[in-house]
Amino acid sequence: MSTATIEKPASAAATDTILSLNNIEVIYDHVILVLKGVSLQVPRKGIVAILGANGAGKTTTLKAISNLLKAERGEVTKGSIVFDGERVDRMSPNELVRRGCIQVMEGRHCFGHLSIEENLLTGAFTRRDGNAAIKRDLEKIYELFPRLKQRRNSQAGYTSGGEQQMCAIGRAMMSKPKMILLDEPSMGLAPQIVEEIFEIVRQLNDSEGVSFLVAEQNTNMALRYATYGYIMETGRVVMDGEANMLRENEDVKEFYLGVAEGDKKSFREVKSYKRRKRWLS
Amino acid sequence: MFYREAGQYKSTYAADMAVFPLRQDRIGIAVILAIAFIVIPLTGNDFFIASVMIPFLVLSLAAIGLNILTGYTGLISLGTAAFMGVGAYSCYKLTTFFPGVNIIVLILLSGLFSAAIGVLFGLPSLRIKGFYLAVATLAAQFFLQWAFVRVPWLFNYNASGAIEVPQRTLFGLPITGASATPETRYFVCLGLVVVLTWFASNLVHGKLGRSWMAVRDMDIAAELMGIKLLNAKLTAFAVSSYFAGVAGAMMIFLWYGGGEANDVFTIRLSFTILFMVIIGGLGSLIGSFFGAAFLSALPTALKFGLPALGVPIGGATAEHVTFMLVGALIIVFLIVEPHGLARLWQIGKQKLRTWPFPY
Amino acid sequence: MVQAPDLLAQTIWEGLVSGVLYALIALGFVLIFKASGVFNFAQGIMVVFAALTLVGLYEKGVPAFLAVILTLGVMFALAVTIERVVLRPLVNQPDIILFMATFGITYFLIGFGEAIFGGNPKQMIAEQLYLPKGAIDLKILGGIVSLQKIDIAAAIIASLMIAVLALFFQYTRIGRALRAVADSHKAALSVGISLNQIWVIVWFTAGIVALITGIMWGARSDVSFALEIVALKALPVLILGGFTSIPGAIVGGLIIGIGEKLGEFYWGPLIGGGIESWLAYFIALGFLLFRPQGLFGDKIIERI
Amino acid sequence: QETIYFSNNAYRTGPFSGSGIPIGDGMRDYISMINERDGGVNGVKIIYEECETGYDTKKSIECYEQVKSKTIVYSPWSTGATLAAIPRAHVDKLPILSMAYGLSASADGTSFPWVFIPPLTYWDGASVMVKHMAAELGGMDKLKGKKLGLIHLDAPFGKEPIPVLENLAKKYGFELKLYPVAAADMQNQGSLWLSIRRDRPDFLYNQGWGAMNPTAVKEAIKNNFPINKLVGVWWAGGDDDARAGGAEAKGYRSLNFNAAGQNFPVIQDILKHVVDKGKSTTPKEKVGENLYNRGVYNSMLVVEAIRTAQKLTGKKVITPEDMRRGLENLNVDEARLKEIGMAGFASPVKVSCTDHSGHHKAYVAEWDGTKWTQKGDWIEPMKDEVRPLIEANAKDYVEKAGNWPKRTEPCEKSS
Amino acid sequence: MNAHSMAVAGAPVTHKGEVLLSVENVSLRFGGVKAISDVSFDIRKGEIRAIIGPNGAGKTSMLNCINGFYHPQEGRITYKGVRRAKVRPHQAAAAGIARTFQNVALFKGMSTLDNIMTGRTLKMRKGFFWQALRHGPAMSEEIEHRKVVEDIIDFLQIQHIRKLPVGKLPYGLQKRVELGRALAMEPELLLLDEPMAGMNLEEKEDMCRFILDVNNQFGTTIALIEHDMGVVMDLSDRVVVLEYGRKIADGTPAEVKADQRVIDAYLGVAH
Ligand SMILES: Nc1ncnc2c1ncn2[C@@H]1O[C@H](COP(=O)(O)OP(=O)(O)OP(=O)(O)O)[C@@H](O)[C@H]1O
Ligand SMILES: Nc1ncnc2c1ncn2[C@@H]1O[C@H](COP(=O)(O)OP(=O)(O)OP(=O)(O)O)[C@@H](O)[C@H]1O
Ligand SMILES: [Mg+2]
Ligand SMILES: [Mg+2]
Repeated sequence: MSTATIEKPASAAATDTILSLNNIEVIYDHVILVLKGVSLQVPRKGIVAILGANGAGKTTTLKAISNLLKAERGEVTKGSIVFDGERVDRMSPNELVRRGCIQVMEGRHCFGHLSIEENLLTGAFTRRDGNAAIKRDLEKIYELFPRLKQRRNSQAGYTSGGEQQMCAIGRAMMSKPKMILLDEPSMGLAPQIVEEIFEIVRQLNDSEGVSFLVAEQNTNMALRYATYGYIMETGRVVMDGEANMLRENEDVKEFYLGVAEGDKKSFREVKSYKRRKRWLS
Repeated sequence: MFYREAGQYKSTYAADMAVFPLRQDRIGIAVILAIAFIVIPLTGNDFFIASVMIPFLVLSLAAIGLNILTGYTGLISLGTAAFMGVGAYSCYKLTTFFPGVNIIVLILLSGLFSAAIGVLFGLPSLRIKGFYLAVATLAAQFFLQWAFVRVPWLFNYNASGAIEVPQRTLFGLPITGASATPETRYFVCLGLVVVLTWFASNLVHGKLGRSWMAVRDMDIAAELMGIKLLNAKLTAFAVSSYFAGVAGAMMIFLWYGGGEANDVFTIRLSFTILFMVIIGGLGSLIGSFFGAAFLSALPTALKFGLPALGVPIGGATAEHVTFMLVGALIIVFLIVEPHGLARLWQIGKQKLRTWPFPY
Repeated sequence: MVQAPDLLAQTIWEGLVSGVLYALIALGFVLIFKASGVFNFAQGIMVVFAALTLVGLYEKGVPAFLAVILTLGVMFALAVTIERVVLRPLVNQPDIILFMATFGITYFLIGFGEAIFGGNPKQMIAEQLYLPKGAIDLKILGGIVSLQKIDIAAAIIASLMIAVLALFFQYTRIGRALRAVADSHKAALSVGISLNQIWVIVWFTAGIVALITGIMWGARSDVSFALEIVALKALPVLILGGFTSIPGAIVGGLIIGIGEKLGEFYWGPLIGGGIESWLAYFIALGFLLFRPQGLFGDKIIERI
Repeated sequence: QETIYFSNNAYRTGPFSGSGIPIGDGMRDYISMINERDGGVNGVKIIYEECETGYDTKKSIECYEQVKSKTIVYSPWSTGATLAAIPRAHVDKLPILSMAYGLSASADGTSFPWVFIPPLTYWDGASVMVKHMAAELGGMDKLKGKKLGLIHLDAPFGKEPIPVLENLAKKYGFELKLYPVAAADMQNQGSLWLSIRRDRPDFLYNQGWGAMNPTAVKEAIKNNFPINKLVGVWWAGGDDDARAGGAEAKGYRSLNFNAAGQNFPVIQDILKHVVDKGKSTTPKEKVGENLYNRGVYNSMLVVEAIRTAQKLTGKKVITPEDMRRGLENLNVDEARLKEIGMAGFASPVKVSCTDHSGHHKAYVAEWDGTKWTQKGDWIEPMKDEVRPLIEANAKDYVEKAGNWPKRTEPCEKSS
Repeated sequence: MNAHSMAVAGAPVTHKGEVLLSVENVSLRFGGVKAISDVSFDIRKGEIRAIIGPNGAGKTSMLNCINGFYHPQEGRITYKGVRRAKVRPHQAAAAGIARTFQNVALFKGMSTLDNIMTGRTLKMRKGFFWQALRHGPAMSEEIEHRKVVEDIIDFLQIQHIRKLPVGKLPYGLQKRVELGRALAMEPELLLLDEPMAGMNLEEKEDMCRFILDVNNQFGTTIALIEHDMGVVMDLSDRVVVLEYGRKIADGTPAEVKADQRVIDAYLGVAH
């Protein structure tokens, strides 16, 4: 099933990239250096995954792209970010969304006091193509997430963790983006839904040619659907390559896929805490 | 490079839990105290001591009180001035009932009364949250202010309707009343503020302080940790109002030397103190001092300083300029560091640590 | 208790009127709070500022209605400046910080305003704006109940504005965005809502409300910096009605207005009068104990 | 060139600047006029400076600390400031001139050697009001059974008249009704005036301040209360206070102890030597307004006191101590008033060693729609009513204060 | 584990057996929404009990009922043999029920250390005035509890973030601190709501380790909500499955995994 995506020739990606980060550096609060020179490319119509441990800097990277850093008193001090042929690192988030690049933030940020439906509608804020179109897309979202349709009129703040996650993703899709930055989409979702979400990602990618940059802990899933992957650690990209290539890599296998020497071992067997040495540091 | 904790290892938890674990900090505090107790009295002129330092100290104490409530426990109060008033009036009554007892003792006692009132008006905090809680404290503000005018017993039926501060002495030299010199009043204020600040810092570093902060950061979780919300909130109100009360008593007895509530303990004062706490840094004791310095000492300094510096403005214009400057500065500082001057201070130290490297 | 029914009627009328006038002030706060979660301490001084600009311009010889237009222009400029200089750099900061910032604005405006207009009180140009004068005296209930025309006008204007704004917030795209911003700056940014644009809109609207408030209150006494004090009156109204509710402002206003007038009129004398200053807060407190988020405020969401 | 330094607490900013500005202008212009016209007092130029308080007691205290070592007299310009300054002044030996405001009890010179409160106190004012009421009704005996309402700021300043009025009410058998106005409700007197409509008092005395006064005038008109039965204390007699009421305010009254208007030699001199020469920021039309003239009057007291002090001590440049003697022996009689171009501008003022006020005459001014005019002639306060109260309260004050400094300053033979 | 942390363990190690907590016919509604309807199951001493189910099934709500944050309209919850009507959260805490949260609910303004110290609040007894002085008894008490907390910190291997404010820690670490805070209460029943959400494999393995150790060595009973089937199947002794607030299965991992309804409702393509 995963073969479908691997078909996508990497060469094409190389020729036509929709997003590229060149050696960016991010500092929070003027003192905390978090990203130490990160570069990555996302091919048009590509699905790229960022993998890495907690605190590696995945979220920060995505925020750097979507320019949400300022809101957290972080700033890009070095490097450049190019989206769709123009530099965006000084651009305000809403301009970026207008240009078709939207982020789904980590840990479900819904508008608690708005109903699920209103949440989805705010997603279409930047759209100018009339209510009819918006209504249509709204229905589409409800098809994808029937659970949301059931809770459409209840305040988002009271819905369950998973429901909020769906709401957040649906809301992003409402803006008809060229590219979506997904931060930990699978977090807190039932396995089934996780599958569905990634299937949706693929659909959008195939049918509407939306590109994706996915920060994901669920490496299995991520590498199954992505064409290309970057592995980050403590603010640096330590490894990157074609998804299938990464899947074959021994280290990745052991540390991220948990399929050392072929067979997956039970969590009970894990006797000692792993404190292995990293690629670098 | 100057500011390194490197090489300072804590062998005991006690040492690690000290309020100032770093040697540099301890030295810093020592220096500040030295300046406060020795340098200022020696060098400062009457005007500086009476109109800059004493107000600064008194308001700092009030700010600390409010900070405990708003900064540490996350309960907004717009009634600080009223609670200060309670302190002032109860102190006045105490002086009339117990003329023999030392005034400092009475000042410290008068805090208890405002603590009691504070708890009373704190009760709604169990049900009411956020800005809405302000209403309870506002009720306190306006009701008490009204009572201060309406109950002549409170000001001993003085025709002036105001508190008239009697002379009281310590070791023979007067510390209240007109003949008390600014220096003596200053020393009394300083002493009280230092001691009370020490108590405050002990409290916020202990179990009580942790419960307060827990309630502030996430009351639901706090309750699930077994913290009783009512207790936590009411203790916060009590302690906070105690500090306010003492500050109020000091304000009338050691600073104004007489006055009446409608004139002194107004809603404006309540707001001013709240803003001192915010600009200084919510949940930071040092911040309270910074805040007081910023909103009390700075305007005075500007007003009398600008003309002195030869800026050719006087009277009203100076006042206008002062207002605009202070307003602008508030905004500037907030933009530079929203978490208040205290945080700015920390970041400064941070940079010193890594100096000369940027980070 | 009701030995003089005409006075009772008059009292209630007075209550209604001041209720409406409180609501006007409260409205300014609500707008900004709803759309950015900011409690705008500067609303009071904005009222003074707007009124002074209007009168000041008129005294400079600008015809009344042109003066109104120009004043609106000034308020717009003010909104833009505040957004640029204050709000934009403070995006996504805790509400209390923005609250503090508005205090900075207040301080600045006080100094600035007095520097320009001077401190001496001015007369509101009510006639020139064709606001009705005089009163309608109803001979009823064995006495006369006199309704000031200007109060009636105030009531009508206020009700209209509130109705319009309420609809706007509930049913328009911008309105939805405004509420979203109030909920979470970060999330709002991430879906591409332009906070800058939103803020200019609300602060300008608040400016308009401030102007109207200034005219109405100014007509009652005179236009001076003392008017700022009146803004405090909005606090119990706000809290009672709910910070986030526009209808709340008017309902809260009426309850407080009538409540405190009746209270002062009938029970005031028993305890020496002047209780109006705090009665309002106790009324609000009473209601809050049953509805902690105010009568119409959004429920505080507690979920883990 | 010898000089004398005089600092005045001005409040040209803040919610009360409406009255602060004309008063400040009047005080400043008179001094400038003296300097311009006569080259100062006996050749000694007076350096006049203002310390801005915004009518805020905290700032007033700052101002006191700032000027106490320089100025020859402290003029607090607010009740709060006066109260705070009185104890200090007795230690720093700095005279306070609180002209018809401040602590009424301080009129007792034996207890308060350093405080002066000419030409009369709020208590005198209250008694004048009662006399006026009687005059209107046609005789003291007519007071019986009448109703006097007191609208007052709900603060010590506002409550000042109450003791005197209560005594007089008992004595003459009229009823006293109190209508307090909270500071926060100064512009919001709706319910208060409802109570007035209910009680239907025959007269209203307004011990009001700031924005409270124009509001009161408007409310009176609105509730069609006979405007000429509403009488304000002298601080409720600002031109702006009355103007707020528009045409209907014609007939509004207020107590006064200085004349309004420009047609007095002294005012003409100010125009000639100061305003027309562009040596003042005062707009010409404001010169002669009631509060402006009151500022002039206050400065006149200062200047005359300096003169007296110079005469007594034979010095030209005087110290605060000398100034105290000057104030204590102040005696501006009709003749003197004429000399300084103030005939008919004010009634004679005399202060004595024991009596630091003088309890001098005041008159009732009436607003004719554009300006204040004198209504009826000058009225003597009921000194015999007021004086005992003053002594009693002074005694009370001194006792409570603990060891209040005994008066050591000798009285002049002359007084 | 070293001696200290054994000391931490309040409850003695007991063999799994007697029922610690039993939920009987509990129903919970929010207006129209039926979050839980007529669910019954029990938790035995010392076992690891997993609660799984699709999103919005009512898992979190169930935990909320157990520690008194929600109050079910019907049914009863019996803990340690006593049935408690309308228990308040802090009572539940006092009775030895600790909890971690789905969306991390740490005290953001406080350091890791202080966060975990709050877990000790119930155990600290010294009065107000000693605290104000911060000497003598109060201090020694602080120290004593600080020791315990340090053990937990070592145990969870978060020494390096001891003094950092938790607000800005990466998600995974926050979850770990939260676990520490719960452990500091020395609970008998530990409720974990998706402790491994947003963690990568390595971290999940660590987390599993912690959970197992707590369970083995302190004999703490654990109720676990988790969406990672691998984890659930490996760790838990028994699993209860909810869907739309109803219980659709209850049994050993093996049984549950085999259950067709569970597969349809939740697991989807069986792994
Ligand atoms: N607002 C902030 N201020 C200071 N430091 C921050 C801030 N946000 C994140 N950090 C730090 O930046 C580093 C990277 O955080 P980030 O959230 O990008 O990691 P991550 O890969 O997304 O981790 P996770 O998988 O847990 O989401 C962490 O060490 C974190 O402590
Ligand atoms: N306080 C509340 N008010 C209204 N509805 C609520 C409330 N709490 C929960 N619900 C609803 O009850 C249902 C169950 O919520 P719950 O959080 O228990 O689901 P869950 O099993 O935890 O799902 P997830 O795995 O996504 O966390 C959801 O549909 C939710 O919308
Ligand atoms: Mg992340
Ligand atoms: Mg859940």
